Amino acid sequence: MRLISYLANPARFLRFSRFATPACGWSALALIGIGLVLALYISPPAIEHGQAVRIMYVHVPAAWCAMAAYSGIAIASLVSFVWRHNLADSVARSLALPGAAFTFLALVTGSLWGRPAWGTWWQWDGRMTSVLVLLFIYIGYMAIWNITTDRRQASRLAAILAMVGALNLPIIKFSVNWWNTLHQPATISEPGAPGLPTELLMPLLFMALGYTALLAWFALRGTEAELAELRKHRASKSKPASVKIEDVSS
Amino acid sequence: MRGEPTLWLDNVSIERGGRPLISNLSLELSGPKLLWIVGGNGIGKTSLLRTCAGLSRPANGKLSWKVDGTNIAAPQAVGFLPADTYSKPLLKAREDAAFWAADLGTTKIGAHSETLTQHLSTGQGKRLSLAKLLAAGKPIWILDEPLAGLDQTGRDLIARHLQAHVRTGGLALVASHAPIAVQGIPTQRLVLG
Amino acid sequence: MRGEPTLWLDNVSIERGGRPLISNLSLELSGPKLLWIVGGNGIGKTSLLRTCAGLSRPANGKLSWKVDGTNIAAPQAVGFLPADTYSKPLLKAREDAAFWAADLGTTKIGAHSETLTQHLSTGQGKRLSLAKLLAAGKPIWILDEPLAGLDQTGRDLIARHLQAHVRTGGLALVASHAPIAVQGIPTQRLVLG
Amino acid sequence: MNPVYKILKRDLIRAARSGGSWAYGLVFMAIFLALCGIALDGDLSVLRVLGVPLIWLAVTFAALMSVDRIFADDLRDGTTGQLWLSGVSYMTQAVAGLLSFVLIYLLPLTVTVPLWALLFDLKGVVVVGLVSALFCALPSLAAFTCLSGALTGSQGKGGFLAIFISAPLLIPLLIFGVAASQAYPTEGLAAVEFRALIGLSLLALALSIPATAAALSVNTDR
Amino acid sequence: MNPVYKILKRDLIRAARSGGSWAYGLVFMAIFLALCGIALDGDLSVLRVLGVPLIWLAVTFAALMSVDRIFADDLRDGTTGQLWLSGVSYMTQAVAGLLSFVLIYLLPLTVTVPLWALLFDLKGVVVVGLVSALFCALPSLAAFTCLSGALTGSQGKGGFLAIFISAPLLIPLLIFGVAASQAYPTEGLAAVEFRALIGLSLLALALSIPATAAALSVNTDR
Ligand code: HEM
Ligand SMILES: Nc1ncnc2c1ncn2[C@@H]1O[C@H](COP(=O)(O)OP(=O)(O)OP(=O)(O)O)[C@@H](O)[C@H]1O
Ligand SMILES: Nc1ncnc2c1ncn2[C@@H]1O[C@H](COP(=O)(O)OP(=O)(O)OP(=O)(O)O)[C@@H](O)[C@H]1O
Ligand SMILES: [Mg+2]
Ligand SMILES: [Mg+2]
Repeated sequence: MRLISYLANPARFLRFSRFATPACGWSALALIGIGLVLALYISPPAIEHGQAVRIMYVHVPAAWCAMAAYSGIAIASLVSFVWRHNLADSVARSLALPGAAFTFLALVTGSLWGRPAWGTWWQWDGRMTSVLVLLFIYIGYMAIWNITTDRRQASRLAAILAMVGALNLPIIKFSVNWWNTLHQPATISEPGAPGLPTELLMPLLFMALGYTALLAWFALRGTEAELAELRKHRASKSKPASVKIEDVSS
Repeated sequence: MRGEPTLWLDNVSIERGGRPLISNLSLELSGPKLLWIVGGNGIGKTSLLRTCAGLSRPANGKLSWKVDGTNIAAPQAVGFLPADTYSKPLLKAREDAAFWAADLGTTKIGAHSETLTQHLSTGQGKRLSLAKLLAAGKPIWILDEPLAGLDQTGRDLIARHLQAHVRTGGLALVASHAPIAVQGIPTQRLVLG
Repeated sequence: MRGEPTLWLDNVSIERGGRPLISNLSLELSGPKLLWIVGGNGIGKTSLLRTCAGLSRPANGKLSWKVDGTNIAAPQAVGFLPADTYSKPLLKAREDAAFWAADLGTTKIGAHSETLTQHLSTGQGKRLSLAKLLAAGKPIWILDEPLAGLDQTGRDLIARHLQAHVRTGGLALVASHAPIAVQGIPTQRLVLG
Repeated sequence: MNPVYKILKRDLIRAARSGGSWAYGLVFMAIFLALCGIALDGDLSVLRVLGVPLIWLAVTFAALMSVDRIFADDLRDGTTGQLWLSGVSYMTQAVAGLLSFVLIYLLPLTVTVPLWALLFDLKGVVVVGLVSALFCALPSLAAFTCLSGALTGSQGKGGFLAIFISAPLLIPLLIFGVAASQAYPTEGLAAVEFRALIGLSLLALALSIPATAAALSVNTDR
Repeated sequence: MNPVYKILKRDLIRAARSGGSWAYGLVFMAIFLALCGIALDGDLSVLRVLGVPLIWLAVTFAALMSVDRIFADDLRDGTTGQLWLSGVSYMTQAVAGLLSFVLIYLLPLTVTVPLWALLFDLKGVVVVGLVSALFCALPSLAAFTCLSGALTGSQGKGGFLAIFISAPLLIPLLIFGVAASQAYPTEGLAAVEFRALIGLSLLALALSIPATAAALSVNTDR
């Protein structure tokens, strides 16, 4: 929180992001690269899933990051709505695209995995449906940004949608418990759950960290771009009107 | 005689589409007074009025509305006459007026009470809006181009009502390209340019 | 100098909502001339103008448009400036003008070419409509409240263009509550009332 | 006079004069359900199974199709701002809009459900379950639809965007609604799905009304 | 410059700037079909049967929902009359409106049908039949929709009237369309239903364009 209020100043933010942005970008590349190598060549196939388990290394972190990105959007939206902070909605806005992409990835890999695992591409169970809903919310969120011509207005409207849409997050999380359907309940992320063997966990961890770095890169870069835009605008500003008051004799 | 209304602008800046229209305007206006706002097309009169009415937020700065020195909210203080009508199509003039508790007689369009509002002529539409403003009975009037589209009797009507409003202590902000000629009330002119 | 345009009304009656506004009006108007139409709100000026432009059918009677004595269709003869704008939201002023082959420079709003038309101010919208009228180059101009919402330079612009139009043989019908002051051209006034 | 009542009255008059635009949803439902019937070749055994979900679907879509009729007009011509100036808070306007939406668009749909049920040869108890579930879901259906109406209102291009925004919120409703209707014949109103529906409705109202009010206030600012 | 081309260009710009409102037909379809899937509980055997008619229905409704986007704006702000004065006949305006409707709203719907077909697990040959039938029906779909758009245009209360006007015209289209799609796997393009569809399309164009022009001219008069 202190970091956030520290960075809320644009100048300080730019100083921070000059290092942070490339750092995030490169580490994302490296982590995902290592993760992919581990996942595709080094880790063994799982007992019950066979080679299809490799999908997991893409699927699970994508699903996590989809939710993480949305949580980020929701929190940033709250900040921007309540305290009218411009940087916050830049962050929220730039998280939307990668978030939507991860959601899409989770859906596609999930349904690719579903074919060998459950014998179907798609079922309307709670988990899948709520993730699909998340994708819709992402698209709606981006659409509001695109459709509204006034930036101030767009940010507030989008923030309202983001905050209401946050209702979907617990639904995604707990859908597997509420409706016990096809999708397996949390095994990795639940404390006290059985967990995975390390050789399966390692690539997963790399991928998850890599995705997270990628998210951070998007958020930082989007905010930078927004600030640059703002500065360019300032530079090309026309002059405001002069104001003069005089008495009129009637 | 109502209490004396005050409109207070503290360092207000207005932007539209990223372009600054008005910057750092500080003003204290209090009734009884007519403030006539003039300036070329697109200079920012409408934007200023909407901000003063509390309908738009300024990019910067603060506004407050007071009566007899105590702060009140904009909805209690301000009546706004926009340049375009806001009557609902498919309602008869009578019904639309009743919704705002307005009386068509006050602006001499009683004869058209059964006409659907979308069939009213330009001037009749303006008169309908004016009737609504009069019915609201607010201490601060904000009028955007009140004379546009009105015939001579309509313009006289506006002048008379403005006069009565200011005489009873009211404050009026009027943006108009046509001269606002009102006899015997304190008038100031705010020139944007 | 173009051919001399004539607008011919033969026993024209106009009704709105079953109420007769104008009955059995016969007129022959030919350029060069400015016809200033006046009358109270709701008397039927707009209805008359729309009829003269061929946009509304009269309840009775006939109209014809001629240039140098030969009948032509309304679309060849008439340019119409309505009281409200007809620019398309979501288009930039530049694009909207280009659609009608109009030039924003002619009415001095070239600086706003990148603004979406729904964000133009009242007067800027009017100027855009005017630019479209000028681009069409028709021999008969029909203008409904051309001065409403315009600042002083805008009004001068209209006067100058009207003058030039009539000087080159054109015919202009103008309904306006504000006085249409144009120097040195033959002007008639049609009073409805 | 109470402002909510005034707004309701105004909207009712306008709806009555609009050449039946309020019936749009009904017509959609009729065509949709008739076509589904035709498509399924009038096979009653299939129809009886599909009846409940298809009717739920029709109601949801009919509601969605009226989204841009709620606040758009008022936002576009400035009435929302004028109402605010006349002392009607955005919250009150949100409530009034919601109520008038329910009265004009949703109620006719719900009330005529037994009629459409005939098409599918549904049994009496199933119809009762269906209608009760619909009534429980009505508030959240209206709340979400209103919210998206307010969010997209003044853009003059509401329609599809509004659908797009509210549909994801409506999917869970649909799932619970169908489940509740199907649980009724065996478990009655005590079925857990009914409680879920009512819970969802209360939640939806609690969330949507302030959000709608906020969206209205943002959209008034120009 | 050719006026039809000019109008098309203008409408394409507007569509592109409207935050993707042209795509909302697609979204409508996606959501509609997804919701159908949910309501039908993802039962593939039912979905496979309902797939073709539901997709037809979705296309038709997506088209109908755009009815008031065709001529309404131009009629309401007086552009139609101004275009007429600038020498663009009502007939030309009708053709331009029809073309821009097809380009902006219908084509994206038709082109993406194979995608939606996946949802219903339809076989390749069925999809080909479906798409060919849709293309044959496109002109009449557009023609009917345009006509009702022009008829109801300036009233600002299109909805019900539009659906009512176009529904009787569209129902035969739907019936033939579904029949043609279903006949394709066995009979190919030679199926009599295809000829019926094409005939209907030609007839619809021949009837609707002059009727649309007439409706435009009537609605310009105020
Ligand atoms: C389209 C279909 C699918 C979707 C939308 C989906 C969605 C998700 C989501 C959102 C999560 C994160 C849950 C959390 O953090 O609590 C997740 C985790 C997971 N998914 Fe899927 N999934 C799909 C298909 C599958 C399939 C077919 C399998 C394998 C049989 C699978 C296995 C897993 C596993 C093992 C996890 C990790 C659970 C944990 O320990 O947290 N998913 N999925
Ligand atoms: N969203 C926007 N983007 C760009 N420019 C805008 C936007 N909204 C308004 N403007 C511009 O802001 C300026 C102020 O408009 P405003 O309506 O306040 O002018 P006005 O003084 O009332 O003019 P008029 O005399 O014509 O009524 C105009 O130049 C207009 O083009
Ligand atoms: N469909 C209708 N039903 C009833 N009355 C109508 C209808 N359409 C128009 N009117 C009436 O016809 C009259 C003529 O309107 P018109 O717009 O021609 O007046 P105008 O002279 O231009 O007035 P203004 O000076 O206000 O612009 C008005 O009184 C209007 O109320
Ligand atoms: Mg103005
Ligand atoms: Mg008029």
